[in-house]
Amino acid sequence: MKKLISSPESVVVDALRGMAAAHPELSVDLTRRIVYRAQPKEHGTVALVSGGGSGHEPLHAGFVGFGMLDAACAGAVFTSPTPDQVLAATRAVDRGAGVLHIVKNYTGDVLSFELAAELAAEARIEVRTVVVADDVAVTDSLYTAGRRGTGTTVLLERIVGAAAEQGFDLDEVHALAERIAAAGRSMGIALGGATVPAAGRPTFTLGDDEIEWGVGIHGEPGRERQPMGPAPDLAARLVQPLVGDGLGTGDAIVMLSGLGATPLIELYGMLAAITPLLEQHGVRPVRVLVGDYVTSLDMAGCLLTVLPVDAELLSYWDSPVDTPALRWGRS
Amino acid sequence: MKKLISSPESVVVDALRGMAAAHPELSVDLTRRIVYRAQPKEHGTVALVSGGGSGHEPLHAGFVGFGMLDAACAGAVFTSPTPDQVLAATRAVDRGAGVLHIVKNYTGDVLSFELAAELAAEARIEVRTVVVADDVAVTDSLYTAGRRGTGTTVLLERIVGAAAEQGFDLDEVHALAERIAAAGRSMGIALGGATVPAAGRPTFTLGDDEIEWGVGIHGEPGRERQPMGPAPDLAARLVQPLVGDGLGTGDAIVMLSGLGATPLIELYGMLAAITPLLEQHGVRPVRVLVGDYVTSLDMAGCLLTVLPVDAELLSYWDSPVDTPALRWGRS
Amino acid sequence: MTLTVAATNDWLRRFARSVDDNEQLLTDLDAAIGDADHGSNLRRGMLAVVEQLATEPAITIGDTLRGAGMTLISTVGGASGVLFGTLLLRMATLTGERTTATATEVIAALRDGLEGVRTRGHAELGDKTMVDVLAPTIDALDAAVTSGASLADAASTAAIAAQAARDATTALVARKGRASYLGDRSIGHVDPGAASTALLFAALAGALAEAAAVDA
Amino acid sequence: MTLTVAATNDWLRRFARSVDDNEQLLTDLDAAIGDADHGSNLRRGMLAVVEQLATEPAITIGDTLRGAGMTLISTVGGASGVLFGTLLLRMATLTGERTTATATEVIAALRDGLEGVRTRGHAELGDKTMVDVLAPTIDALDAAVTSGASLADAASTAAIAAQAARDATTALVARKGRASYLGDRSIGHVDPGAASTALLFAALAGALAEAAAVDA
Ligand SMILES: Nc1ncnc2c1ncn2[C@@H]1O[C@H](COP(=O)(O)OP(=O)(O)O)[C@@H](O)[C@H]1O
Ligand SMILES: Nc1ncnc2c1ncn2[C@@H]1O[C@H](COP(=O)(O)OP(=O)(O)O)[C@@H](O)[C@H]1O
Ligand SMILES: [Mg+2]
Ligand SMILES: [Mg+2]
Ligand SMILES: [Mg+2]
Ligand SMILES: [Mg+2]
Repeated sequence: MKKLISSPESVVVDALRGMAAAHPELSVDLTRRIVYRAQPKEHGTVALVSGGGSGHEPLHAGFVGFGMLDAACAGAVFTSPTPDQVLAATRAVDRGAGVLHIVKNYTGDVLSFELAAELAAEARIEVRTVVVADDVAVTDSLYTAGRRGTGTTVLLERIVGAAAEQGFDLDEVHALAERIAAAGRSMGIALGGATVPAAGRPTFTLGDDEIEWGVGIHGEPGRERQPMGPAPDLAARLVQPLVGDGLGTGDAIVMLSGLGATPLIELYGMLAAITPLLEQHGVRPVRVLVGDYVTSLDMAGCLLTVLPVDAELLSYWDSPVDTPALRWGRS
Repeated sequence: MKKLISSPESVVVDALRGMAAAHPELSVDLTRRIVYRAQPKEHGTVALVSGGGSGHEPLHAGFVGFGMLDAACAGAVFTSPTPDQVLAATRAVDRGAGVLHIVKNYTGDVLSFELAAELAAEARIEVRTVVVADDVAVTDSLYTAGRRGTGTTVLLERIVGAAAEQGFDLDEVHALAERIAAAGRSMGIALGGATVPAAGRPTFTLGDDEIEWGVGIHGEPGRERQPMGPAPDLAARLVQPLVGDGLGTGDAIVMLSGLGATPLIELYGMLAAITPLLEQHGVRPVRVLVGDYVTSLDMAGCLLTVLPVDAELLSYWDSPVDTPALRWGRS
Repeated sequence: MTLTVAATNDWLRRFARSVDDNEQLLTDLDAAIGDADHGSNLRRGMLAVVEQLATEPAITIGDTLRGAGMTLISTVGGASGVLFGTLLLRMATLTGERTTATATEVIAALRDGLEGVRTRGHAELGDKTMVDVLAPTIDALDAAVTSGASLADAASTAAIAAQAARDATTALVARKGRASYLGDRSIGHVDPGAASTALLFAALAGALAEAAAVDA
Repeated sequence: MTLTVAATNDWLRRFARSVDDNEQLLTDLDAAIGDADHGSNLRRGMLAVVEQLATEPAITIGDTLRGAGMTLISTVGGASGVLFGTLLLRMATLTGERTTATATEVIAALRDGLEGVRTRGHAELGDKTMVDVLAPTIDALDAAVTSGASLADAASTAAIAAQAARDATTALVARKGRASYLGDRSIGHVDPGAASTALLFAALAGALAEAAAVDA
């Protein structure tokens, strides 16, 4: 294992110290590992809390700021945050209008946020929870922990963050979040495993002619080992499962995220192969994000997320956002 | 070699097609491989043209837009653009006030831009050229092609782009560019080589306990092969050469760029180790960029760039910019 | 014989040591069908528990287990943190103010803990989780005690049953937790939480055997 | 004998074929001390030249070389594109409207081409660049012609000299181009541009030998 780190134990806190150094607009609690906006939002507006294992940067702390999250809890690498963290973040950001928990559907995350929500309720803080489970690679939801939460999380945080900023109440914010969670779909492929610092070895290794098809973002093997192929072929293997899973048509926000070790030149090339396939299926990418948004440490590969949108969702999307990893429209 | 590409031959055009699909605010000439703003700037303002080999994304095309470049010419992977490309871009963006060529100091790039400038002069377009040569890893400038141009290019494009937007004339724009080129310093390390698609193999391979110290951005080996170390130790090996090279003190813009295969969590951790060292030397990072800004295909490693700034430069830096890879302050 | 506060402390310390010794193994198991963190997760949590046992010793079994459970919940993260924590918290409720617990009380507490794990995690028997070790092992403990064994002897029988139950997870298809995403590809691997749960019972057997030896 | 338009075409075609055959070799040389693109750079350029020879045949040596030089400049990129292009453009100027060129005229054109490369690239002899093959090879051609050899024979002597000159770059420290960044680490490797320049002279020898055979 070769990484730019001090030690496997300190990797999360070191990264948070780096975030604090780079982004004075954030306030970083190094002890509890929570990242807040330095400038809390107005009283009477709904706050958004998310979080999850580390190793997915910029998710989630990179999306704290105006128009997105109010706080993000960083767990250990690939490990859900603890209920204490979530509770502390929830208490800190509540502006009297309640808090939305945005949870990726992994057992540990669900359990931690659930416990935290129970404790918050005891402290008379209204909490609603949306669980993102958008990974179509997981098909037998009945026989699994359900679909995994991946890329839709970013789009949801952005759109719902805009609505919260505009004064939506908790029920409205929650309903919007559920709507997005229901509509978004993701699918990922990996060209190699991820190396968890504490483990020191890649989670899996692949031959030069193999990929893992249908991976999540925790270095776990995917749904199937498949032969490697050229970009248009890989693009079809990403798009097909989305379309086959009841993906809506019409205007859509598309995100193609690298998984951590994939250069931008490859992502753009993949996008060029993906967009015509989407268009063939009646999906028109009206907003596109290409880059590292949801990563899996140093995994090579990419994750495609598609969220069909109407004019209303698009107007939230386009409204000002000001976070380290997503920023536009604010002067 | 395992890459998300169609073929080594098509990789640059495919990526440009992806840029066109993702960014309607850009206009992409696929034949000449030039990326323009879809909305050209006002008549009478100085235009900025840059370009270079592909494989450094988002450099340069990702920095085309309001407050930065007017056009970027994409060469083949790690290969300078041709004089024709540069000439075509120069002709297209000239708004009657002349054009600044921003060139990274590599023989091929310098020759191409030089030839293009000669041809532009024949076409009565005023061209000034700034050559960025900020890589302190190259010490014997007399016995080499001179220092390489790396990270300072981004900071220069941003600051000078702001000045051009504000109506500076060509001499002023050029003087400002020279000032930044003289002040910026960069230093990089690699944990592994880069694989050029057409070559199919990494440019060099390293043992698990080795790094290349003082690499450029073209997959070439660095100044010295050194033992791997923990982040604070690597940080010292990045900062020391900058400081030892007459780096100015006081306020500075700091950019820590991944080289293509380095996850953000590691970059933030490195930044946490770097900032105290800079502060020890009297350099105060007042603006910080962390992420992939200047890359070297799928190279693992990072590039540290420091540019001392005064209030004037900082005000250009902070003014609105709206490009795919750098965006703030514009509504 | 009964479970004392000292033996409870010893149990947790032994478990911590054994998690530390087996960190890489647990992580490797998790790397195969999960996300390669079970060893480091549990090690982090149990180190914190040991630290707490040293700095804030409790005087009842209930408080000892409650402290450990809370610490696991607040330091581990991951599915196993909340679930092991819940196990201990529920055991704490049942053992309450006691400073010693009889075999029957220990078994009842464990059963209640298991119930807590099931309620939180919704895992059924056969889903390839820690439940697949917890349930048969508690049954084995119960059966041994019922057939007249001392608590220490019953615990060592149970520890052997736990190992068998752990190994039996190899053949199962995971239906809960991260391993479930692998579907049939999860077959052929031991569940990491099953492995750590087996260590938990080995530690219990060790602590009770030592207590029995000191008694005698 | 003289250089004809047909032989000039043949020269460029042979060079293109040989670059194609040696693409990987040239790229590997560049991978060792440069940026792993010299083979693909030159291949791209020479394919375009061949295409152009087929679709827009020129009737003078000058136009043939000018067309090829412009094409290299506009398709290769990299240092070698402008430099090889300059070599051919300068040769074109000197051969001008001719349809045949004598040995002396060819040598003068090559010398002027070399001068162009030096002016653009500022490389001195010994800097480990294509100049280190161009200069001694032109000298060898000149010497052979002066001592009475036919142009074809002189070219084949020169091609051998070019190989020796290419190999001699191994011992040099690079002082220009990307390889210069390596300092002493550039020692022990053949300069990629030196290698392709040797191919250029081998192609010239081949074209002239064939023309001589046809003449005879
Ligand atoms: N729903 C569940 N019910 C019971 N046990 C579970 C459940 N989900 C996961 N587990 C247990 O947790 C273990 C994984 O723990 P750990 O790796 O620490 O957390 P995570 O899966 O969040 O990374 C699994 O091996 C399994 O035994
Ligand atoms: N200043 C120079 N003068 C003469 N030849 C040069 C100079 N710089 C580079 N070269 C030649 O160009 C070759 C490299 O060409 P190529 O790899 O195609 O371009 P680049 O170096 O831009 O990647 C070198 O091997 C060398 O022979
Ligand atoms: Mg985990
Ligand atoms: Mg090159
Ligand atoms: Mg795990
Ligand atoms: Mg080269």
